[in-house]
Amino acid sequence: MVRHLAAGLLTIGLALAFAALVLGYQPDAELNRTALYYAENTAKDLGSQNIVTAIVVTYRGLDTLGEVTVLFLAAAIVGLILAPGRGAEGAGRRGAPPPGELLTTGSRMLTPLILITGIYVFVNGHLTPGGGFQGGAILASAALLVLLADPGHRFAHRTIETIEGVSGVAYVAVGLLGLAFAGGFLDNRFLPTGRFGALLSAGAIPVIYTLIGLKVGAEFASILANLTETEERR
Amino acid sequence: MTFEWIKIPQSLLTLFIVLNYGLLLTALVQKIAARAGRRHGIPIWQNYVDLLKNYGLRTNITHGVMYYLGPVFRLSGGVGLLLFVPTIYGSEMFSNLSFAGDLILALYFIFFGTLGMALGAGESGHPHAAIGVSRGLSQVTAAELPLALAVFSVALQYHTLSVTDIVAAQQGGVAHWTLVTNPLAVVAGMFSFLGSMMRSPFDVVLAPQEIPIGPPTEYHSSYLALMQTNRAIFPVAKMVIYMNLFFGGASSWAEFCLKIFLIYMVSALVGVVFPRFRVEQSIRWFLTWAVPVGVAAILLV
Amino acid sequence: MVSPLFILAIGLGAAFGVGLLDARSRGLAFAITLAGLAAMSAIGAEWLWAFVVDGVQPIMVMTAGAPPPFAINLRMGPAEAALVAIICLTGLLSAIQMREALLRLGRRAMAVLSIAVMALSGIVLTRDVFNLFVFFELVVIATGGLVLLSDDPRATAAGFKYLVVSQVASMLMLIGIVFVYHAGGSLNVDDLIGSPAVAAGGAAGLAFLLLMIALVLETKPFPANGWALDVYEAAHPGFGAIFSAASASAALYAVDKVVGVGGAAFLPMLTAIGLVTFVGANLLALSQTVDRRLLGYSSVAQVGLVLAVIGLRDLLGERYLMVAGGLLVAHAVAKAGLFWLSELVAGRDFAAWAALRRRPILIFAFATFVAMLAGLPPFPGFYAKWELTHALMAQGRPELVAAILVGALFEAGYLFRWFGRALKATPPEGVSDLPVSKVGVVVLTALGGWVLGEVWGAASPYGDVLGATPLLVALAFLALEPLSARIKNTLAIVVLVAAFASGWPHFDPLQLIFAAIVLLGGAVIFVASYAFADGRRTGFYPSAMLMYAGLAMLIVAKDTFGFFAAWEVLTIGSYFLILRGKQSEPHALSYVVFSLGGAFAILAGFALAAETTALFPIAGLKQVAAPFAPWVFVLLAVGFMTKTASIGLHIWLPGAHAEAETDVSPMVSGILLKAGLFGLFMLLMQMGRQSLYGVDLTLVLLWIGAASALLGNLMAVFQEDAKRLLAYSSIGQMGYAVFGLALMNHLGWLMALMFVINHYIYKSSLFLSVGGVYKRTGTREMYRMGGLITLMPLTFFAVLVGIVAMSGVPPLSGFGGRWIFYNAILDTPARLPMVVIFLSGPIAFLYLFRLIHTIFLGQLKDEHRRIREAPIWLIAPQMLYVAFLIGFALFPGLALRKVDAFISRFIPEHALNWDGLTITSAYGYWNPVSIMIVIVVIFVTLLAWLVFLNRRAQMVKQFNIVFAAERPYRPETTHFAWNFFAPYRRALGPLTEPYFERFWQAQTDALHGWAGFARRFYTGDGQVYAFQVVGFVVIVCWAAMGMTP
Amino acid sequence: MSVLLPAMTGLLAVAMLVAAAMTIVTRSLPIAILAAGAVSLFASVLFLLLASPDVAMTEAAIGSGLTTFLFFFVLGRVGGRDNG
Amino acid sequence: MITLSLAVGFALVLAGLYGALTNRNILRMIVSFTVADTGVNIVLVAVGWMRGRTAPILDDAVPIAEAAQRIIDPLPQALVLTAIVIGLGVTALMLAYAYRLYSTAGTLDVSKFTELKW
Repeated sequence: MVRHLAAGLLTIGLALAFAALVLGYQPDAELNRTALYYAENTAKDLGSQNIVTAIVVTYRGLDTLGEVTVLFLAAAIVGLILAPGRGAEGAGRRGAPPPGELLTTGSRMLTPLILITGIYVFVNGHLTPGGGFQGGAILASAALLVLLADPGHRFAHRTIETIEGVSGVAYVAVGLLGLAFAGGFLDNRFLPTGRFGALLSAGAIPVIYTLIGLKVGAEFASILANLTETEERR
Repeated sequence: MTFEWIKIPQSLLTLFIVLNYGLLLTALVQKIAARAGRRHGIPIWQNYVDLLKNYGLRTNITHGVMYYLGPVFRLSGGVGLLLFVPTIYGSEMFSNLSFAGDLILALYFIFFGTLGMALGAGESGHPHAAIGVSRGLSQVTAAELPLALAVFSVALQYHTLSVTDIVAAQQGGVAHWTLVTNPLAVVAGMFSFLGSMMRSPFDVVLAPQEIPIGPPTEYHSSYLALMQTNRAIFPVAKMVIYMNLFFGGASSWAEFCLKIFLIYMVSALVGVVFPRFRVEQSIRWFLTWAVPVGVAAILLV
Repeated sequence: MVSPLFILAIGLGAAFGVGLLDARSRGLAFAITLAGLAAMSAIGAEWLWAFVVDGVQPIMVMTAGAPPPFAINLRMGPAEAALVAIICLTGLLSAIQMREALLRLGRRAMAVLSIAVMALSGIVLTRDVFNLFVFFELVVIATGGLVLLSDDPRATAAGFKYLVVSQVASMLMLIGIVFVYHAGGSLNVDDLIGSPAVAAGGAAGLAFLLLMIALVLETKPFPANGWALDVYEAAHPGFGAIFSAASASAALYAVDKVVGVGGAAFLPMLTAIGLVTFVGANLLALSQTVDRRLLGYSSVAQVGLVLAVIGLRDLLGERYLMVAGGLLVAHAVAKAGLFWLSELVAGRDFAAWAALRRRPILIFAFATFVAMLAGLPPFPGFYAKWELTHALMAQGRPELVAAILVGALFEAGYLFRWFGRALKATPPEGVSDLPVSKVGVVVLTALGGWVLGEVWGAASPYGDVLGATPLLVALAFLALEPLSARIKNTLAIVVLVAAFASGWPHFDPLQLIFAAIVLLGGAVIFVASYAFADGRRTGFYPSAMLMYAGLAMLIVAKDTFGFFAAWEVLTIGSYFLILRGKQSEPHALSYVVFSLGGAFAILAGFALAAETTALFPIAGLKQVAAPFAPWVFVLLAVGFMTKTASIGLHIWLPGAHAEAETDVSPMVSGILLKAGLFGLFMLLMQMGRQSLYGVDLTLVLLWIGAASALLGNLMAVFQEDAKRLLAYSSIGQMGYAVFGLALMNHLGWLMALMFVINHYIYKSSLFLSVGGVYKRTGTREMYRMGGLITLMPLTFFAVLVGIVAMSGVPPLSGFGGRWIFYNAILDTPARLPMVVIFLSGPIAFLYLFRLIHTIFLGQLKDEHRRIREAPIWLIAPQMLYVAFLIGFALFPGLALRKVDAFISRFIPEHALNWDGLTITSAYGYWNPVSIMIVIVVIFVTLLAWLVFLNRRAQMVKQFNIVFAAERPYRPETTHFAWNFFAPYRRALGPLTEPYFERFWQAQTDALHGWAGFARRFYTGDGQVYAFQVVGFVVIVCWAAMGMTP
Repeated sequence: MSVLLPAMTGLLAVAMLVAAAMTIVTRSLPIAILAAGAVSLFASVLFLLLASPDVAMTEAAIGSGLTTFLFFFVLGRVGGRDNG
Repeated sequence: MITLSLAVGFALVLAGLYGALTNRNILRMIVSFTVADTGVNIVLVAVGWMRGRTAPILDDAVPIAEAAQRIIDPLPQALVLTAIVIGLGVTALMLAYAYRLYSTAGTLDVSKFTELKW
């Protein structure tokens, strides 16, 4: 009981601080310096329709690189943690009920569709909302569907890791290309920015987003694979 | 204050006079104490007889080097103390070897004999000797404090440490004696004198019944003879210091003998009346009675 | 110059590349990781070299081709280069240390490690606030992963607690960032520092506050860092090094970068948090028993101190980089080294570290790291601590200085307790083979520490401690360790004599006396060391020479920095010396804690005196302004009195001197105590009389001296152990010397100087004699000995002359001291202390007699019948001392005349005049030669008379005594030695109750009790830690909000 | 049109708070996880109202989709009973 | 509209924290943390919103010329994108830890893992 009381007290303390923040907050009427620069220069410099993608991929490319590394780390460490608990082939099947007829046929039909939508999402990252992360997540949901349909399915770890490794190294290479040929590390202008709004426009942004999509998809898949292959602990 | 060769025979003369006077004086006081206890007492010349007997004995045993040197230290302590202090004021002849050091030399030279005696007794290996030494040292150090305070007070009063200057300052009648001008110092000094004379209240060190005669237990024959010679000279030498500091010094041998006798009678009278103290009682007595008087002497000089 | 971006690119490339390799090629993967880390540290080092040596200007690295506020940019300046170099090097060396764990866990763990190091370098380099957040998250996750490297099952729970707490921190950081962005309009730190909106306060101020609190949480502040301590304890020591050295440095630099954004509002809060962390963590570390958890507490404390320094950056001005850098570098190198060292030790308690004794090089490394942490010269921490205290005192912030010094004392306490336990405990069995690579890493780090000491020395405006030749000579002895002890001993003597000869012409008389005692006296005592010079005696000569180097530098020190550096060098040298004794560990610890406490008091005193002048000459103490002068006097006097063991600060001395080795005791007792006296001399000469609140401080000093003399001598009388008796007697003698100094008149100082000489001679001689007896009889208990005069005549003679001199009996030099003393006290107004001093004089006589009686006279025990005389090497110095005593007794003018003239420059009246053989003062006269002649003549004539009488005396057997016709069967029954002065104890016993031991014991018990109670605060429950973190956030929020309106 | 947005946000806000309260209060763990998924779903709709489609898609795909799945998977592995 | 979204965001954060601090089960703590993460994300996005403006996508509906007056601040959205993915990464890691703790200690009660203390 004391814990609830103390936690309540602390929450109220924080609430007062946050309330001060909220009350003191005046929304800007005009875009501030940084946002104004992005609004005017993205189309002109980078040729990308979706300003958020431009910021995520190029202007704050280092953040995204760091964040992809976060996922890579998470996948690696989850693999490290769950490695000792790896169960024998098909261990996952014992407890779960056999997948229904509807699930198996539906998954066989839907998986390619989901894959295509995923690829569409991260290829058109610079044109429409969405991008590498969202596309990667969709690819992962495709893998998820396959797992639900056939719990014992063993993913080929080698392929997942090679995709992950190759796209990671490629991403860094693209960054270095930007450093060598264009303005700085992760600059996308070493490729032509092309016609505004076309598929192959905005320099290397689509290339980078594709790599990110593949990498994120592979990482989520490896996390899911590691999770399914663990022993069931009662 | 320079050294001439004539000083040597003159000091020997003083030494001879004081030796005889000491032997007679100790025997006399012994006799008075006996008479106070309605006993006949020893004959006056008894000390001479003992001395001759002990020097005459031929003995051939020793307990080791330090045991051998013990009496030598003891006697040279007594003789040295006597010679470092001028006995007769005014006469160049009897100022002995006082050119070598002042009052502090005398004060610290007392320890020379005590140290030698203690080392000799220790070497003898007799437990009674060791116990006697431990008691003796404890008592002497406690008795030392009031004397140091008294001496310090006198030095402050006369602004000098040289014994001859102190005596000079006290000349011209009793009114100028330190006894009158600085009574507290004298009282403290006399308290300390009682402690160092090994007489009744403070004589547990040589207690004949408890630990047969303390430190000199193992000494006999010629060693004992040397000690007895010292037993005659040392008290007189100490009393010379007290006389010079507190009672205006002596300008002639007659005055010297009278004053020494009277000072000796102070400890004899006290000795006869009071029972024996244990060592911690005597230490506590000095610290509770003698020291405050000494401190008062320093503060009020 | 390679672009700093490559540091990030290499880190990522290595991680992803390792992912590509197949599972089996782990060796290759490990090689790639090492290569990557090496390349990154090479780049960092290259940049550092460019900045420091070639003076290149800091550069801004752009990414994504857009100007900074709109894209992320990195900055590479000297600070960043240094930190990146440290981080990558620690990562590289830790990778080597964690080789087995990495190979066991495979490629993924290596990838995580290289990403962790990359992320930490990112934190240091990036100038973008959100980018900082991303790199912090990377570090959090990487730490979560690397914690698993440890084979300790509790590591998972520690990792989970860490993740929970970092979730809270990252949430706060995000909220802080977005609102700071809203107010400032940009995410770039340099932009935000410029914008007034954030510094204006209100909502934006609160946002900045949240961001700062989140960053401060990363540096593990005191109340909210239970999670960090668990990670330190459970993680692999290799990772522990990264966590404490690298990630702490990165987090601190992040705080340093971002704190500018909010203007000066948050700085005092930062200092408060830092100081609370420093003192609190050090206090709690007192009650730790597991070594890695103790290292955790210690690194949290050091980080807290650097945090406090960051809070004082505007106060420190341009010295800020050197101070913060010094503390940070010292912490990083020492902690990393200690963590790697803990990997080589099997057990986790302090005693298990005794296994390091098999490799002396590791003990050297351990000592270097402990010295670096405790801020001892010649390491960076020393310069940093010096400048920090001076800057704080100049700004009038003594309470901060007090807090820092108290914390540093706690730290020194538990570090030296650990070091002492490691050196003295019995090493666990079983030979653990220490792999060469791991030992190499540790030794490399230790050497790195020394190089950094040199770098900081060269850069410090106060002078380079490592540059001082005496110190270099002492360190050279380290290199000579493989030689045989005999050669080293000769070398040591030659060095000391050469040092005296070279310094001799330009010493002033005072320095001449102290130099003679330290250098020539030291050489004489080294002669006695030949008796123990079998085999190599590792560790003895470097420590001894270190102590002598400190003393030599102390004597010629011109400015306060040189003086203080010398003081700490001699303290640490003497600590190592004392620690060599068999049961000396607890006493050595109390010695080092008291000495360092004293040293810190001196540091505070010098800082108060110096105020704004950088290099403060010692002569400058004269012109210290009125309001501070008494405080400077008190601080310095207390500092020096810890070394002269005045009463109250004396409890370390008996144990330290008694338990030290036979030839170390005279060094420590005869020479080391003089350093305290030299200090007091310098202090009184410069500052003269001072009074505080109407109380004349020299009078207080007088009373302390008198009390020390009385109680020191009194306690000596009742000791049963010979060396303890001599140790307490040293306290008494030092009390005399302090009393003499405090008299503030010509003869008082002359007496003190005479005591300095006399005390050295007879105390060294007595310690060597007792040492000789101990070597032969194997015991120091006096009642177990007895009757050795026949078997060890020479030792007896030396002791006899020693005690005659010491007790002040006329013929010998002790009497000279007493005579000058008497003349000195005649013309001082204060009279009461005389009473105490007069009592302590004769008491000295008591214990001296007890020493000689119980050992040499009385009954010879059966087991000692066949012992031989002490070794010739011990006898020779004693005979030298006897000769010198007699020589000094005859011609005191030899040494004292010049000094008398020198002192009259300060206090002219009542000088002595030395014409002819008689020395006359204002009151009395003293003719040493004639006294000697008269006494010798009388003595010889009487001896001849007795020899004539007793020509054929022969030695009689032992038990031939008048014992009521009985024959005592056992010597023990008739050797009266035990409780020798029983009546004295009954009379004055209560005075010798160990009040001060009980007082100090009560202090340490209170500290330990409080530490034991307070550490229960960390219950180990992850949720409670989250509570504490949120509570910390709320408290700091309201405290800061309260401050800014 | 202008009144529709605040009304919709208000509705979503209430829904989210109720779902959040559910996660904390419910006895059974699966309900709590579902409630968290619901919170994430409502959040993605709110993002749409706040004119940020990218974030909405991400929140939907990752926030409610993958996170909930991860929780159920671990819950499955850990025995489902609420032994906390 | 803005203050409402901010309020909801902060409310979710507080609810998440309260849940994390009071529930003993590790999984419930992680769930509460995800709710708190979502709350933070809402706050982040809400800060960038401006009244009467549209999403920062320059298609035919929003020509380049009047972009500066028509779109809201794109930067917070970019930050949130990263924040969400990082949130997932940390949650996945904590879940793996929870699984490991359960498999070694057999319980999910956070107060049972207190070997490392004091």
